[in-house]
Amino acid sequence: MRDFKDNLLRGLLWLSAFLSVAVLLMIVGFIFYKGMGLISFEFIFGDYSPEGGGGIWPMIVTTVYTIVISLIIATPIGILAAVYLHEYAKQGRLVRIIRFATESLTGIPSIIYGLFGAVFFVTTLKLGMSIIAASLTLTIIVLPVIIRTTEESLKTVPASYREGSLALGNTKLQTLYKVILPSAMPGILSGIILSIGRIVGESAAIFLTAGTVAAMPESIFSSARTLTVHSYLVTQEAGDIELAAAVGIVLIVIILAINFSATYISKKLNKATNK
Amino acid sequence: MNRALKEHTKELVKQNETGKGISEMAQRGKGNAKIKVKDLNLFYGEKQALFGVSLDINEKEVTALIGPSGCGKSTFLRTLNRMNDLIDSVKITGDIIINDENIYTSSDVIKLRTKVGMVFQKPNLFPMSIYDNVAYGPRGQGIKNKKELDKIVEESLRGAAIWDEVKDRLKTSALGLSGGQQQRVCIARAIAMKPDVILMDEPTSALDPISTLKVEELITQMKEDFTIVIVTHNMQQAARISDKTAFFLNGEVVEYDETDNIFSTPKDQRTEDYVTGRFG
Amino acid sequence: MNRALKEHTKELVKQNETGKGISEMAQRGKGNAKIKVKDLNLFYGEKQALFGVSLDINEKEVTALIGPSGCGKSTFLRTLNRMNDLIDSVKITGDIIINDENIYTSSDVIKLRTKVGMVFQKPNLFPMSIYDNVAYGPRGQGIKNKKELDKIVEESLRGAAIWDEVKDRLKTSALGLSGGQQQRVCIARAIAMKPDVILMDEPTSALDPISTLKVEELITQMKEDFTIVIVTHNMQQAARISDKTAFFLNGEVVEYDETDNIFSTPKDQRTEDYVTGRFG
Amino acid sequence: TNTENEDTQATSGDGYTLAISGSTSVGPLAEKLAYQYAEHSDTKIEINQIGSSAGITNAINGVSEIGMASRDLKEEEKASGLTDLVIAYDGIVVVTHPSNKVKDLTMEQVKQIFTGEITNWKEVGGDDMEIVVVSREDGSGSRDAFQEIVDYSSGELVKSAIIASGNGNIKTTVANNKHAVGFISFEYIDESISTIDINGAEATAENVLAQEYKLSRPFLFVYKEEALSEAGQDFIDYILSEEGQQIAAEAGAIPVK
Amino acid sequence: MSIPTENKQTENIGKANKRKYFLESVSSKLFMICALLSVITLVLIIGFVFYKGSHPFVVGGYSFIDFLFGTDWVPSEDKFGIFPMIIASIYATIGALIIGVPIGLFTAIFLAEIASTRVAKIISPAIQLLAGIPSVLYGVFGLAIIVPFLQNTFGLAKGQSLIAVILVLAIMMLPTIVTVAETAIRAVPQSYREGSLALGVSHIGTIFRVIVPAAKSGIMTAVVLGLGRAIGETMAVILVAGNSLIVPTSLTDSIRPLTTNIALEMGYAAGTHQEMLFATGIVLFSFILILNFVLAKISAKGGN
Ligand SMILES: Nc1ncnc2c1ncn2[C@@H]1O[C@H](COP(=O)(O)OP(=O)(O)OP(=O)(O)O)[C@@H](O)[C@H]1O
Ligand SMILES: Nc1ncnc2c1ncn2[C@@H]1O[C@H](COP(=O)(O)OP(=O)(O)OP(=O)(O)O)[C@@H](O)[C@H]1O
Ligand SMILES: [Mg+2]
Ligand SMILES: [Mg+2]
Repeated sequence: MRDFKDNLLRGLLWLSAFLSVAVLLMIVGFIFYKGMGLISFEFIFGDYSPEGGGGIWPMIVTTVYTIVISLIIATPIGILAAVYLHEYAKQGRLVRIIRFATESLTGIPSIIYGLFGAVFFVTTLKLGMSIIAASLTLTIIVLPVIIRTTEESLKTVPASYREGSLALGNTKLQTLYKVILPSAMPGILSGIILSIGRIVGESAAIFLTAGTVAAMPESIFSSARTLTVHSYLVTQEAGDIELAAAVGIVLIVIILAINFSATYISKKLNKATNK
Repeated sequence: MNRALKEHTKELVKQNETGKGISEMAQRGKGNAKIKVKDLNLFYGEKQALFGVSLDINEKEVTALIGPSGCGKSTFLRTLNRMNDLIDSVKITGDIIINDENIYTSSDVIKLRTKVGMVFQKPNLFPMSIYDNVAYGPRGQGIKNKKELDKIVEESLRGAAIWDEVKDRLKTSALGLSGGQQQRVCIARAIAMKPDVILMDEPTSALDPISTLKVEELITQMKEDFTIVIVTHNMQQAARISDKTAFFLNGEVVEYDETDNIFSTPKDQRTEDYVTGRFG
Repeated sequence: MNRALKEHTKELVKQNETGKGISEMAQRGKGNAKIKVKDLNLFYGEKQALFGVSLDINEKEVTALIGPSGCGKSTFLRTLNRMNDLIDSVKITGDIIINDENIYTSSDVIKLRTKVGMVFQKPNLFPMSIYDNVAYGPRGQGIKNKKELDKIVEESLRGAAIWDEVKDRLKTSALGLSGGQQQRVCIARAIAMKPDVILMDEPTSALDPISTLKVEELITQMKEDFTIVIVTHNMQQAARISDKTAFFLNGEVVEYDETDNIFSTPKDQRTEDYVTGRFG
Repeated sequence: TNTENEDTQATSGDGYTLAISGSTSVGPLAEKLAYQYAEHSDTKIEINQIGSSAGITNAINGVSEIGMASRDLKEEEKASGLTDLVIAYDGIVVVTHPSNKVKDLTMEQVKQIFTGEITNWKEVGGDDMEIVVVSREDGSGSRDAFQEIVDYSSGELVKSAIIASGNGNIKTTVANNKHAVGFISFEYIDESISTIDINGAEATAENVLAQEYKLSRPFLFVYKEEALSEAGQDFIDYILSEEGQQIAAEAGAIPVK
Repeated sequence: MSIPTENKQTENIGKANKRKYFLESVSSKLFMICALLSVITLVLIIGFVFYKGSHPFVVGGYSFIDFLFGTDWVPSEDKFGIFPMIIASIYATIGALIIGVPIGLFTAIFLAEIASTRVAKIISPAIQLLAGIPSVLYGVFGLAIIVPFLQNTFGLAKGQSLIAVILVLAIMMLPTIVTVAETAIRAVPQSYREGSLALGVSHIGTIFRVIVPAAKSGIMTAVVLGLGRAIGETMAVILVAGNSLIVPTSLTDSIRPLTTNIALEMGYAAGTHQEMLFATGIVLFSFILILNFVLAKISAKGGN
């Protein structure tokens, strides 16, 4: 009976993993099947042309801009907020409120973020439709993801590390950046990778704040079009699935590159830890 | 407990004097009160763990804390460097004066902790290299010079009787060491801070006899410079290395006296019961 | 090491025979070989940790493993219930036969582990209530009946000399206990499985002397029913409770014999050096 | 760039950015026009396709100089002082799956299909197959125009209709479903769908101009007269010029003249 | 060590410590501000949505009850009832949870506990990759593969349906749930694993009796974040939902969830219509808050 239950559960584990991988392969396969035909040097590095047949280089640049700016703002704020919640705050009402707020932010549809960003950053703060307005909106979107994942990984840092460091006359701050954050790094990193995914995959919040201008942005105050917005527009208006999928391929490559470098960096950082 | 075991414990305890004699520490003059604890009460939330503890700990002596499991030895030890501050629910009343300063009214807890080092019950090395673990404290104090750090690391590791075992792998992770090795690196890490007072919470409970003896020898040497407070379950260890011994029971100090007196002529019946194994 | 300490160690060791006599276990007849280990080699990746270990462990006896820190005692112990399987890099050659079955060719490692219980060096209770911790193993065996479980839990906790301390808080988290209390609950958890063989890795290193004596008494009782293998750094403990003792050094068994012989007339110079503290 | 601050300084020529935003239907045409216009002027033109309403709002509060709309202005929008200008017309065509045998319908049949009175293709000469109606979202310019011309109201639209956002989504939906019928702009016609003649008239620009094919709607530029820069005026003039209208025609839209 | 130097050293430490305490208090305040930012933005966003969304009811004389329970949504005829969408959202969310959470968690467990390191090292990043694929492409995938599949398999006139939405959302939740839960499971101390195995409990038993409960908090986070993704998702859903305004009665009915309604019409909406879309946002908010609340309750019950 126990063996049966074990085997059943084991079977379910394998089945789930199989399903997840199958879905992964199907989606990636679908995107490559549909889009591979369009991929060429000209497509990736060429300038956009409204007549068709142009490239997507401006969108690639814009996408990289939004990723970098959003992360530069969101990562430190998110990590520090999590640090406050887990390491500094007394576990009371304030913390509960902050937690609840963070959690609720994760469930808000991106279109609402987009509308909010359009009113707050674009109009009220007079940033105009621009990469920076979109990046700030994206910052709000990924903040909860970073806070939550960082908090979780802080929880896994043994209390004995904190005690050991404090007992050596180190301040909380020193303890934080010398011991706690390095040990929590893998978890934080997976949060950042998830955030990159969210940023890259976002469309509604971006086209309402950065717009859809299909030209090379001159600065972060320019209105511009990201890859995802591009694939959204071509799907929605032209129904051009091949083009959308080709953009998807480029995105997959970008994400892969980012993930690999993130993992590589964390390995470098944690050499002593992992060895 | 059966008779045989009781007698056996007595045997163990008798052995004190011998150990004491051998460890060459009998004729040292009495130090001054380095640490004065007055009427200390400690609560974990509602639950009181220490009840009116008062005792003076002498400078450059070894003070041992003994008592059954759960009696509050670790808790008491951790009040001396304010390690209990980390637990939100802890409430403390009473005074602890170290170097003529009330550590709970003075706010410089960093200075306190650089002056009062600690070695914990379970080894708690950081997930970094052995070298970095030992250099951790000095670096926190702003020592950056590589030569100086090298020197401190080597001295401290030698001091903790582990240098030979790790000298070729200083740059590898400290977590790859065995439990015993880890604990000795923890001791090295504490020594590296050159503190005034060193608190040790069963520092040798994970060590083999050889390392234990080395550490005991080390403690004996260290008291030339440091004031040492040690929690131990090993009564022979207390007898061998300590000058004074405090017997804790249910959060109270039942008896505090010269180690010799505690083991040979305890005043309190409960102390006698405990050290002769008649207790519980 | 200085002379004084060496002599002191000898003193400690002499005390063996007394301990042995007292604990009333001298006249027990010899058991059969319950566990047969033949030419066991173990590698952590490239690094060899055990070198051709061969020894037979008798049924219903206590076998002690001693040796300096890092010599492979824990590693050896963990091969007996295939706990090392968890570490990917571990490679093992040689045979271990328990109950006439080669545990590395038979694939039922679960059965093996229900028959061969284990208590670890550091207490490792689960983050659940004390009751659930102790009932964990029996539940895994399909025991659902509340009465039966209650009985097992109580017996096991009594057996581990912790019942009185925890009986009023069975349903509270086990992680709130002190280190010593936790370790005793770990022992209770192992006992609850009623195994054939119990492996203990320095089970008393976190305990106070009273609890230690209780546990030792318990071990003495338990060997009526169980085969016990215990790693200890405390040579007196080995002397007091074990029938046979194996001395490990750098991954090899230097000497394995009746405990009396190991401590009184060791055949190998290194054994003598170690048990008399002349080592290292 | 934020034009609001800049249009007081330079209103044409080098470095001036003309911000246009609005309808995703007008957007592609405006992009093409701007692309050709770049040969005539150094004015940089930013076109954001964010929907008619957002474009109109932007034109009202000055985020964009010109808004693009594929629907008529609402009362309150007119009240805030916007001018609207038709830059081209857009033909709307009813489409089905290529395998569908039905190739022409009367306006009345179209109405009955979209209001759910006719639910099977056999009722209009096709196979015995349920009809799946695909419409645009409420508020969409195409849908407003389509409903007005076919003469049914949003409330009458069959409830189970699939609502797709954008021409592309309607096209993809219809192209993947034998049962489906929808409507899209002329410029998106291709071989993945089949087009339907209405009252015998084929969906071509000529037929629209000749008033034989009724389904069309205006493409609008909206702006505040007083906020319109020289560059903006110049671009509008270009669009209405012969060359501009020629480009519109090539892009699949129907010229105003 | 001579006495004068010792004094000097003590003094130096004193000075250095002053700086440290200053840094300490500045940093702790900075950290608090960072933490409060999320509260501030939430308040701003809620304020914004409520300000816009309450307007028709406060000023325009519309009835909120009619809004909630009305079944007709015809903005051009001034009819705003979102009851079908509420039902659709509830069904779609629950359905996605039922399918996505177990598969996601089991996959996470598989990767952390059963798969070999090598396999996990390939699959985990690949699954994280899924998180970055734009939702539009999930929609297109749904439209091109799932919708026709459903249509053919069940002989439907249209594949755009509740079940299609559920499948797409479940797929979209996977990367978040798998990644976060896997991290949490990997963080469970080895000693728990050893303790349980040494008691003769099977590997599977150990996983479900000790490891998963010990990772509970991380797993809850995974579910909350995954759920957030499912509720907040619009672009993919628009493509496969059908967006019909009917109260769904079967898995094959096409539906219009609340989010889709907002995203679908916001581009063209103006005036009261737009405000009503914000009001839809308010309902959605309440929906999210209730769900978070329930989840928090569940996780509190499951533990301790
Ligand atoms: N963080 C805590 N919260 C609540 N109670 C605690 C906490 N830490 C310890 N206690 C309780 O305080 C009492 C004293 O514990 P302490 O750890 O000081 O004992 P100890 O003498 O060091 O025991 P041992 O010899 O087993 O280490 C015990 O009853 C213990 O259960
Ligand atoms: N997981 C591991 N990977 C690599 N080496 C290991 C591992 N575990 C132990 N070792 C090494 O194997 C040797 C034997 O270790 P083991 O833990 O068995 O020693 P021990 O005799 O139990 O020591 P102690 O008395 O300190 O507990 C040591 O050199 C140790 O560093
Ligand atoms: Mg303690
Ligand atoms: Mg060991």
